[in-house]
Amino acid sequence: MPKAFAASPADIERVYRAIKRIRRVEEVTADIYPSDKIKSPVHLAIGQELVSVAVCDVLKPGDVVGGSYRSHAVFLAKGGDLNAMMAEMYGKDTGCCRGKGGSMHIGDAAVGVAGSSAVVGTQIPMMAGYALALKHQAKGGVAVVFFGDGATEEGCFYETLNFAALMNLPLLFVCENNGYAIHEPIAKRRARPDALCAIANAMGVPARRVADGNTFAVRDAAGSAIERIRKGGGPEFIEAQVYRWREHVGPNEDFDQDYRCRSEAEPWMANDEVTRLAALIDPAIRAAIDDRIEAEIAAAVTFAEQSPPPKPEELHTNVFA
Amino acid sequence: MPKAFAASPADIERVYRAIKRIRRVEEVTADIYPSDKIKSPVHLAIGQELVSVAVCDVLKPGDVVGGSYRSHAVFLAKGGDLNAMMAEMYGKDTGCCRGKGGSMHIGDAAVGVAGSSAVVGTQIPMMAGYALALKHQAKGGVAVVFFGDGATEEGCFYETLNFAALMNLPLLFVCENNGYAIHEPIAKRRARPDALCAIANAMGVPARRVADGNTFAVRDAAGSAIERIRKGGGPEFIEAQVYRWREHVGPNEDFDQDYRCRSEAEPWMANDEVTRLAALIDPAIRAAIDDRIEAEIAAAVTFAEQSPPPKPEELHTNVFA
Amino acid sequence: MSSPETGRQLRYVDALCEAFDQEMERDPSVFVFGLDVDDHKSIQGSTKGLLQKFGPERVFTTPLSEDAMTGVAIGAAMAGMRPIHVHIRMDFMMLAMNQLVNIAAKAHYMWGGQVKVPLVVRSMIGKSWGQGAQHSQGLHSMFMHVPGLKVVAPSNAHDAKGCMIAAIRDDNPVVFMEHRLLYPTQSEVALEPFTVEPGKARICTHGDDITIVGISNMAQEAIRAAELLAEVGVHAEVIDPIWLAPLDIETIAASARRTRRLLVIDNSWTMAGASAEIIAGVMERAGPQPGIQAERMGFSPSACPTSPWLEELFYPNPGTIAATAWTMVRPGDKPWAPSPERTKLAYQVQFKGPF
Amino acid sequence: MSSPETGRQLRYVDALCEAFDQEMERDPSVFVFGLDVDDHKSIQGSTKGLLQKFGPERVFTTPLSEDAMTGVAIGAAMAGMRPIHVHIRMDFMMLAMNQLVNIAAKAHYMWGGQVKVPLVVRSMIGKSWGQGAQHSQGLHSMFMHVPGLKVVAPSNAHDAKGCMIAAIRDDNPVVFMEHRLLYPTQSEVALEPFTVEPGKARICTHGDDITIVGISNMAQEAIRAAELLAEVGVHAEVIDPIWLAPLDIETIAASARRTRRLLVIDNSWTMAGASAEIIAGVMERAGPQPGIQAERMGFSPSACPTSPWLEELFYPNPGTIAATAWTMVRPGDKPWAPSPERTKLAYQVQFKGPF
Ligand SMILES: Cc1ncc(C[n+]2csc(CCOP(=O)(O)OP(=O)(O)O)c2C)c(N)n1
Ligand SMILES: Cc1ncc(C[n+]2csc(CCOP(=O)(O)OP(=O)(O)O)c2C)c(N)n1
Ligand SMILES: [Mg+2]
Ligand SMILES: [Mg+2]
Repeated sequence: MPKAFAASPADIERVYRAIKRIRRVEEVTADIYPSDKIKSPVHLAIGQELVSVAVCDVLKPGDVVGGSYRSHAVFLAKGGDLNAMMAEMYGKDTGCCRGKGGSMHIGDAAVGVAGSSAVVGTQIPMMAGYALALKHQAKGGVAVVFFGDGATEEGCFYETLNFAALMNLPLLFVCENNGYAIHEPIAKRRARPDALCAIANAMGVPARRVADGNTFAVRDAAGSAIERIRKGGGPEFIEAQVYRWREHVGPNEDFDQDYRCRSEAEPWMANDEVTRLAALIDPAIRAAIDDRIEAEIAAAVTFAEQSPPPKPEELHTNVFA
Repeated sequence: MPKAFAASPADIERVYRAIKRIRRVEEVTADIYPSDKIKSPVHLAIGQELVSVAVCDVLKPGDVVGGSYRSHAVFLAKGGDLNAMMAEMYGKDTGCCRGKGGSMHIGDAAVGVAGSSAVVGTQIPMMAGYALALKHQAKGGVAVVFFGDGATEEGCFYETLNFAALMNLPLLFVCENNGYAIHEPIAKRRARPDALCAIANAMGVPARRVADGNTFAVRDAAGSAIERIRKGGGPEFIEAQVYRWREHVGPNEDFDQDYRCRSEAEPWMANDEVTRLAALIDPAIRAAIDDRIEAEIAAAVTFAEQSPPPKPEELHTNVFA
Repeated sequence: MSSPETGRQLRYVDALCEAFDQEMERDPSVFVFGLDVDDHKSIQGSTKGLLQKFGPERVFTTPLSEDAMTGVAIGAAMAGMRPIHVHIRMDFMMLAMNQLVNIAAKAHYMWGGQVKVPLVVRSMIGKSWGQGAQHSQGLHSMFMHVPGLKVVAPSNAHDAKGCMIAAIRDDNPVVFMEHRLLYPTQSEVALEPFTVEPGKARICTHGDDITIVGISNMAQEAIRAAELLAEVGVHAEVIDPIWLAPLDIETIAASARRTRRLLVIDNSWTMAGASAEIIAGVMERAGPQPGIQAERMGFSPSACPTSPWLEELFYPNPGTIAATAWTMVRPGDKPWAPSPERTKLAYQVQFKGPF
Repeated sequence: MSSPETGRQLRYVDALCEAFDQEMERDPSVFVFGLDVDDHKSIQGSTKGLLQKFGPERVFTTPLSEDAMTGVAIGAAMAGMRPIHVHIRMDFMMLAMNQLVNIAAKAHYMWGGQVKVPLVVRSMIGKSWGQGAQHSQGLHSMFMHVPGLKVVAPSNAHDAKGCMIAAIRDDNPVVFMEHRLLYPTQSEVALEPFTVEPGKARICTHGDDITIVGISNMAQEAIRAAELLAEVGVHAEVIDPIWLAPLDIETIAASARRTRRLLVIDNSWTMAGASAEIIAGVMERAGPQPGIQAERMGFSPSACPTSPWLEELFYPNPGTIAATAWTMVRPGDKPWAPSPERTKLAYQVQFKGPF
């Protein structure tokens, strides 16, 4: 059982709202998907929402986050515009990338969501670049980079750890370790699957692992790390163990496939943070939160569906700034 | 003072001969250099010869070694043909690469010296590929990759550590840590300059550091590592601290330059293995060894000078196999 | 597909898989590795059954470490094995550039012929369904540029098998470019192992009015365009170069010298690309006479957008190819384009998940 | 060098350094980083004094991590800074391809214009003294191929300064290609900051017999060839494109239309390279008439050998350029080449350590 963290009812409600909202966006996306209205590969965050929410909950508006193709949760948790995200998946002109990026490349610069990238690991040094700029600006801003366990196998991950430590960058590394890269379990990819923190430490980046999927445990770890980073303490690393409930890409479950079985997922589903946090909130308040979420999502879907497609000449804009 | 290792007189003579021979090849190369007969950048191994010699002393003919642009020592220690190396530096047709590679790209496949590479770090995964092939062949062959401290900053280094450990490859990583990449000291490049072994260990590759520049200490470490590797124990890592006596590239000393001072070199020069080992050998025997070395080198220089240049049509051969 | 056939129809993806199977059977030094080659999706089926048949020593996934894995492949090749290294998207090969350009391409030469690098690097070009900027690139021209690399881009199942077998048997590094949309397409493929060797282009349709060269999937689009053109009396000679390096420029030049019109359709951008090479190569050979008119089509000069409305405009298609050819052949006439309905019929089935 | 000048002569390397100095002074968001930019050799002197003047926050070396450092540069650029990332050899940029091709080139587009990447990536082409296969490549065509990147290759001190200032002020990623042998060459360079903007080629010598385009250092070699040709009555129009992307193909096409002969000399291989682009671009624009004869010269299609006897043959030089041009202009006459002694006088001083 997760240990209890000091969290006020307001904290719990806020965090619940954020997680539930992402969960529902993902579920609605999955529901719409068979209609072929969303013409974009989708890598859903269902089961993993808690990490983005926990980390973004301790960030300030001037902080910047960046992630992978699996960034719906990061985008929404940091305050990215839901309408714009939904429209982006629909390929509409009102999308956050004007229909040029799709689900894998969402970003919302206005609220500090750097564009996400579909080449694994690429966002890691990129966010170190943001951190370098924030350091130069010297206003206490922090950059946070989210990535999967698979991304830690790319050379740029280690290179960035070293550089961030060397330059004392205000950068928080957040590894969402769901144990898989597509269908390959980490044990087939890493000699020491449990050594991510040891590696980060050896590289000079203090590391901490949160294994139990508890939102407030992640939030605690992130909160203290961010505090130290903001004070100039240099980069830190958090490994958060999570589980991906749906297939790697696409709307469905895939426990009938050959590579993992439902029993592996069940403990995670049983400890689902949406359910757990919901139970901690007064039912009436919770219902109000839920209703607002549903209304907001329904409006976003309507917005996306009714938005115009990009004009043909948009093909040629934004090639050069 | 280096601790004493069990080494027979024969061991000492053999090792002395190998180190002294490389030292003299390098010194002669440096002497010839101002004549412009050697038309190739040279990265001399003076001061670092002991590592190649110590490691190659415990290898078998079927083992394969590979290194960087600074590979004269590795080449010679593994049994590469001196005439062919000298001719290669002269750009002659009789060179080990037929004049197409120069000092930075020497190799002698016949004796297990894989071609060396001038793009830092590239040889590391390449030698893991050799190790993979040796593993498939299952004849107990081992691959050894030599590289500098700078090379450990390239992503491929970490990627290869993980892969080698994951696949249990018969691969020995040998880092010749001379504290510099060109003129940049390691402290400007690494958050934790002393953590190379910790990193390798965290990646799943058992690591050991030899800090005192003692040939037999390195030989001991390599010997036991190679023995374990040959038995299927998987990759290991040795960090050998050394010092580069000459400039990064070229024949001269460079203590008058802006980046390091002679006092840093002096302890290393005082503990020079050529001098130390020489003192352990009967003077008459030593003189005979030295004479043979001089004769061999003189013959190699003559060979290089008298060899014909490549024919013009050689420009177009070997583009495709 | 002009070749001695058995009548057996096979899909492109199965033809690839058959090539691996037969070559691995023949030569124990051949192995297949790369991200996800051994999972249940088996690279869209192209490596299906290989793990079961040849075991995890010869069919294995890797960490996400394209740079080092390329080096591993090169080293293993130098040591006498014949690796097939797989990337599910060509875009990811950008991580392998250092090893491919600086080592694989140069090893045989710079080490004076001491070593060979019999390596196949497979990759797929993605298209449609919002694959977007980073999952859709055809980057073959970068590899064509570098001496020491061979590059091949088969456009049909027959060539997929024959080129793959040739690539595996080749003693040089071969960049093997597949196209996701070609995977389900069928053609006649002999059961016995056969090779489609480097350096010979294929004339797919004969015609005197214009020479159209199509690269990779664009060979298929060009054939469809030729059908549309034939309906209005324009006869196009469609040439599929198959191998891009070495490139059979003579066959193309001979055709263009005759038709005096050369339209090259690439599955990539035109700028400093394969289509530029083909036009330059033809012009150098043809000389100033007979006066050949040359044009290129390819990706729009932008990143690939995900929105289907824009993506549609990003690629040449049978309709736009036919319209361009028409104007080249009948410059005096008013422009023509096949009707949208007719064009649609000529279209390729578009890909839509699983991604 | 045609430009409003002060008469002040400056070396290429100093012109670059002056550009950094002036731009860093002007704009505090500009910084210079990359391996060895801050050591006493200061990238052959091109970053000399910057550390002392602007401090280690804005002038710093890095770990040997080209891939991540490129990502860092991109991220910093998106965040509003103007990084200048330095590679001492263009060959090492192969490690940066993933970030440059998949992120830098596409960021502005794929994120819908939300971000800009005002980044300069400097690199040097090495030549002579056995630099060999891995220290001599000109890989500009790979970058030209990718929309979203700008590419520039100044051939003289004036353009080095003007292009560098333009590159630094550009809101897009610019691949800035220098040539080691150009570093000591002098030309008139104004003291005040000025720009040599993208998209305008320079006509270096006027002539009616043949158009010779020279890229990077080959612009200089072409000018020397033109001098040799003038001595035998052949008048070449030498054009330096300066910027390769965007490329001022119109200026080249106009010249070639007039001279009806186009010889393009690249500082790289010809296959699918910049020289192919220039010929294809001219042919597309010129149409089948007036019938232009086109040829390319560049690196021999091999890796660069280190042996001086072979290296000499690897590169085009004023002698071989002049001889080729002669045959194009006087196809009926017997071949001519400048005497070896005369050619030698026209040669560039070759580089010889320090490496
Ligand atoms: C450089 C690169 N290699 C391969 C891929 C194909 N690919 C897409 S997602 C993925 C798995 C990544 O796993 P992880 O980082 O753990 O993220 P997760 O999907 O589990 O969130 C792979 C291999 C890619 N997009 N980029
Ligand atoms: C990928 C790459 N980046 C940069 C360089 C330039 N360079 C040549 S040698 C060197 C230093 C390497 O240092 P180290 O690995 O410690 O080897 P050492 O020279 O000390 O033996 C550098 C940066 C290169 N050759 N390759
Ligand atoms: Mg994962
Ligand atoms: Mg070193």
